[in-house]
Amino acid sequence: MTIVHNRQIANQIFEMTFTGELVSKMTEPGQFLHIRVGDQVIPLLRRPISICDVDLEEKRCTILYRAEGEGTKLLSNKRVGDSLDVLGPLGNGFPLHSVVEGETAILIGGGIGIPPLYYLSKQLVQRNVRVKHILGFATRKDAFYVNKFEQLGETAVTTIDGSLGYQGFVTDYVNHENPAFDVLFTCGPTQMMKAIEEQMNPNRGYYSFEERMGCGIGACFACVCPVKNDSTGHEYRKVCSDGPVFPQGVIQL
Amino acid sequence: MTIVHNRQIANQIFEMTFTGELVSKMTEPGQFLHIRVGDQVIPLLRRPISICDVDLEEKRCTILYRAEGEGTKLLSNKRVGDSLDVLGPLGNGFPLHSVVEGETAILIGGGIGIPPLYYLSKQLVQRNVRVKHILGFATRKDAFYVNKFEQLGETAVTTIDGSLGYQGFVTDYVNHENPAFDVLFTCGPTQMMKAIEEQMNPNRGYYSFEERMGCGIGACFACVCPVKNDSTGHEYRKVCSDGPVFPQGVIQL
Amino acid sequence: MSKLAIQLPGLSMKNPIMPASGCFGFGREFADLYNLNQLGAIAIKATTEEMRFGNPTPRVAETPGGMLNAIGLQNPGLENVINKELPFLSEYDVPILANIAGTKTEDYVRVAEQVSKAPNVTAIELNISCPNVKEGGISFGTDPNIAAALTKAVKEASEVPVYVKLSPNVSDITEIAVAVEQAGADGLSMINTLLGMRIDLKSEKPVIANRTGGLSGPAIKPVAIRMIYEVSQRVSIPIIGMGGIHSAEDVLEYFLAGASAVAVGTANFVNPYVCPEIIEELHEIMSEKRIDHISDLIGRSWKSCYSPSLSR
Amino acid sequence: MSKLAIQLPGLSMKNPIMPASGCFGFGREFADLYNLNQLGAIAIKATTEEMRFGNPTPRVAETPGGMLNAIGLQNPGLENVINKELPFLSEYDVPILANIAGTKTEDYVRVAEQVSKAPNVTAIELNISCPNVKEGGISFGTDPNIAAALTKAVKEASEVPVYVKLSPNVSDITEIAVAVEQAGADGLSMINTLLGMRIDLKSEKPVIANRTGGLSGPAIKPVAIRMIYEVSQRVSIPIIGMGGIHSAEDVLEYFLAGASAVAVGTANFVNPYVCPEIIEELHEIMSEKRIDHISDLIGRSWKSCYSPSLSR
Ligand SMILES: Cc1cc2nc3c(=O)[nH]c(=O)nc-3n(C[C@H](O)[C@H](O)[C@H](O)COP(=O)(O)OP(=O)(O)OC[C@H]3O[C@@H](n4cnc5c(N)ncnc54)[C@H](O)[C@@H]3O)c2cc1C
Ligand SMILES: Cc1cc2nc3c(=O)[nH]c(=O)nc-3n(C[C@H](O)[C@H](O)[C@H](O)COP(=O)(O)OP(=O)(O)OC[C@H]3O[C@@H](n4cnc5c(N)ncnc54)[C@H](O)[C@@H]3O)c2cc1C
Ligand SMILES: Cc1cc2nc3c(=O)[nH]c(=O)nc-3n(C[C@H](O)[C@H](O)[C@H](O)COP(=O)(O)O)c2cc1C
Ligand SMILES: Cc1cc2nc3c(=O)[nH]c(=O)nc-3n(C[C@H](O)[C@H](O)[C@H](O)COP(=O)(O)O)c2cc1C
Ligand code: FES
Ligand code: FES
Repeated sequence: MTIVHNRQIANQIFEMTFTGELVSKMTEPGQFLHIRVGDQVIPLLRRPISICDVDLEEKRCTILYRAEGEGTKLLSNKRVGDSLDVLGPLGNGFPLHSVVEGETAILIGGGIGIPPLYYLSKQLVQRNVRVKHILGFATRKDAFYVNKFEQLGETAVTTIDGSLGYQGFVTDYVNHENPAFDVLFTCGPTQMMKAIEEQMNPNRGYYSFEERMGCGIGACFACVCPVKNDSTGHEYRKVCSDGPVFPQGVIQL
Repeated sequence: MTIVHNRQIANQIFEMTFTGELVSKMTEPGQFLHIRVGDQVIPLLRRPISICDVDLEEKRCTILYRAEGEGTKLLSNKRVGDSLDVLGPLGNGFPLHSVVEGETAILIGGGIGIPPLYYLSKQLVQRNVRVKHILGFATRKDAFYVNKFEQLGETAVTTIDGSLGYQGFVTDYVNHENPAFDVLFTCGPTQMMKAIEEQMNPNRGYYSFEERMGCGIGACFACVCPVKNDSTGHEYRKVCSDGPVFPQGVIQL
Repeated sequence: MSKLAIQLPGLSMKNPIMPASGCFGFGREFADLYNLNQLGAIAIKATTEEMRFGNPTPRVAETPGGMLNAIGLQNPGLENVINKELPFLSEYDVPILANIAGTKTEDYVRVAEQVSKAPNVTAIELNISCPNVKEGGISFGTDPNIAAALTKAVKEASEVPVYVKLSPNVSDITEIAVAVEQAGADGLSMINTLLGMRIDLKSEKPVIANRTGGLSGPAIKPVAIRMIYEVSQRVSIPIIGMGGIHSAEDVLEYFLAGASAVAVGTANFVNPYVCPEIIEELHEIMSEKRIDHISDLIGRSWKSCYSPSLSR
Repeated sequence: MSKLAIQLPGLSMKNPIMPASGCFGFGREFADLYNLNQLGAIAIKATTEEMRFGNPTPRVAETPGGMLNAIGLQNPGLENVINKELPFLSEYDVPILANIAGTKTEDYVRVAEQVSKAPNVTAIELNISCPNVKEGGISFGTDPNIAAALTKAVKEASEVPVYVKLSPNVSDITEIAVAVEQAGADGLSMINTLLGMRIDLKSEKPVIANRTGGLSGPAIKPVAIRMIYEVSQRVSIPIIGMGGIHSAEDVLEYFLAGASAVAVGTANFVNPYVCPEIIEELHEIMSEKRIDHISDLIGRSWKSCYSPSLSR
């Protein structure tokens, strides 16, 4: 893959677009890419990053990432024209068929959990699903893609310090506004998703999980999480290959 | 230091020029630089590379290196404008005062031992010392800087396969031509320098040594070599801080 | 092809490259990426008698030039391995090295007995060195007498040759190696991971939930090379070498040190195609350097009489 | 300043950073680069009774994220150290940790006796773990009884506190640590290098003339952290931590694991200004994270009752 652009769009948040044949396989929102950030064995492991947007015709894929640790910082130093070693698309994304034309999907994202919801929202809109977005950030400086989401549908923004939109967490907003919806799609910190589940307890809900990964393809058992209400104590799912998106009730939040 | 250019000039051989304040200290031919080739801890150690040419006014230094191993290959990927982490100049170079105006210095270099002789030759010529060069390469493809040396003085080239200049080793040439000289300066494989010493047994001779280094400044005892005819068995010199250039008879070749 | 073929007890290998246990699952995921028939052998994930869930997450952490893992021997259990995983692999013409683990000698014996009967299991890798299981496991790997007794028991139970996988976390690995050779081991696997830890500066706690984990990857290669160099001079059974192999050149270094075959672990996470790529690279190097057969290189760093071939 | 000051037996340190033994010579070269008074302490190169030439070259080799060395304890000998090297260092207001080595107990005892009388030697670092000397050396580091006996003998001979420098090449480092503590050690230095090897593909021989060498650098940090985490919970004497420290963050990780001070070795070769740079960085972090004193962090990864401060 060849990098087309790589620029900062918010506090620590970068937007990178790259192009290559592999992009034609990136049709499912919520899937992720396993990216090698350097040429050497430091950093050794790939970084899992969600697909944020895809232009299938131009064979371009966009990702958003927070340059915080060693690997993502290296990623932020890449220049236009550099090649990028990408494995994927991996895992199972948000099931588009879980919602039908005319229904309302609510998409709730927190911080760097927001990117996969953008590609999801675009595809839902294409299928004539009504979308509502609730996007939670720490502060105005951390916010990104708000306009882009607004172009797709109703968008509420919350910030912890109130510097943009509603003051509080996304859950405070939900508590207060009690928005109507048919299906829930969410991605963000586990604490957030747990609170959302308890509060909204949807019939149809899909949650995107994060876990530290080794292989990213299901072979190493690094990314397992226990199944909800499992009496045997043995049941698990792999975030990388069974997820990262799981339906309501499968994983212990 | 900022890289001004970095280009291939012969088989595996690169010429790099960089600029920076440090250059003003690089006045002694035969000294070396300890260069960090990457930003990460792989490769961990610095690489010792000789000063090949210096423009004190423009604060530019040129080095020639063979991109063979991991570190020198990384060096060859650096681009114009990149910064370079350089420690030095280090060690003790060729003593210019060992030869006076009107005398003849013979400079014999083998392969990647040739670079420091260029800066030496330039300075000798400035002091009105007559210089003769004998440069040994494997083949024509490996040869570099022949014209540049020719501009400074009489220059003989030898190649093992005879594809350029005299066919054979520099020692074969010396054997055959028996060139007259007052002082010998040499840098190259130890085998070559050993043969030269035995053959020419000069009154005044200076040899530049290579040894694997840790610190490059004399602190770690990595680069020691035993002293010639030492009866105690304890005597040594450090190539990095006592050398890399030693007078005739000090080091066991 | 034949320049790379290696015959070891139970392992008739097209080439000396196998994925290392625990880094390849039971092959299914990689079978989607390339034809497993290219591999010299496959070392499957450690199998225990009962299904195990393993340790809590996070189970992996990155370190300079390496990684820590504390999977905790998660596996579907002997029955599932025999009925589901091994039959899948039997579609391929590749010998299987079944890595087995347990808590007590009897556990090991039962697993060895059963798994060695599977038609495509041609050898057992006795994991006496897993650092991530609290009971048993590690002590089997540090005491020569206990290691020897276990080896003997498993040898008696197994219908196929037994390779003992040694722990590097010991004062003198040659002592253990000699003890298990005398107890009947058909080969050795070296090395398992070094015990390590990383602490997260934010939480002020170990990154890995299990606290300590096994260090693998390029960082440990010099330790593995040293141990194989030492052990191969002391035993006459073959050694499967592993630890940080990422390239064909790494493979050659292992052979020169004294290995007769190698396993590639962590590198599969960095590049899932690494095994077939190394095999291809090896073929090229064999011709380039005009090496007659890769087995010519075994132990050549310490064997005194030889003509250097790699430098040609 | 006082946020970083650390008081350890014999070592009254302005800050917890010292260069590690063998990576700083006797300080002369670095004194040309910066003012040594900035350092918390200095661990000097191992001193033996007689002058030693050490091993043949090559003595160093690079490995992924680390390096191997087999200097072989080259040093100018006790007399020169006392008469030439230590007087040079006495110009500075920095406590000196004198690393001592030998072949037999008596060697160690004589060196300890003499060197501990030097006015600026405020503590001894008993090197029972050098992997690069054939006789003695290493076996002192692997047997708890021998280690304890040596510690006792040196303690009796020394006029200053004694830190025992432990080898990581052991099955159970806590056992040795506890043994030397009971024998009277005032502190521990952990860790010395891991034994490793690299083989050159051209010559087909070990890169290092001595064949094996000691592995240092970032690659070994996870092993050191794990060992300090384990040992600090078992002993009550302070630990000087080392292995791959390159940054102030590495220092914090060592403190959280259980170290009370740290030594920086290999990093001095990568960046000769690394020690003063780390010290400055530490000052900044202390204020940034509002840590009252760096000693608050000691062992916090395993101490159960605390309020995390680094995440503030
Ligand atoms: C399915 C999935 C999708 C993701 N999508 C995105 C995205 O679109 N944008 C984005 O910025 N981040 C995303 N993340 C999180 C991202 O993977 C981590 O932030 C990133 O790996 C951290 O790497 P680093 O080099 O910054 O940190 P380091 O601290 O250097 O990382 C060290 C190791 O820990 C792992 N690690 C650290 N934090 C996390 C984490 N939160 N989750 C998983 N592994 C972690 C790294 O992968 C690496 O192996 C996603 C994670 C998962 C599992
Ligand atoms: C005083 C001095 C001056 C030198 N001047 C030049 C020069 O002007 N141009 C040039 O091309 N080369 C020069 N060399 C040799 C150069 O240092 C090595 O070729 C280079 O370090 C190899 O690095 P690598 O990354 O290619 O190899 P790698 O194999 O990756 O190196 C691994 C390690 O071995 C060391 N090493 C490998 N070969 C040598 C060697 N021949 N000498 C010393 N250390 C070595 C490296 O520094 C590194 O620490 C000089 C060496 C010395 C000692
Ligand atoms: C994630 C992971 C899981 C592992 N699981 C096992 C295992 O189940 N049994 C075993 O014997 N070794 C296991 N190992 C050790 C490897 O087989 C191998 O010995 C070690 O990782 C060194 O090789 P490498 O550096 O190429 O990874 C595991 C290693 C990793 C990284
Ligand atoms: C070149 C070199 C020489 C060393 N010499 C000694 C020594 O004389 N005595 C000693 O106790 N440790 C010696 N060591 C070990 C270091 O003091 C330190 O314990 C080890 O290198 C780990 O730290 P590091 O990774 O920061 O280098 C030496 C290390 C290196 C790299
Ligand atoms: S990351 Fe390896 S199984 Fe999921
Ligand atoms: S390289 Fe350290 S003393 Fe010369």
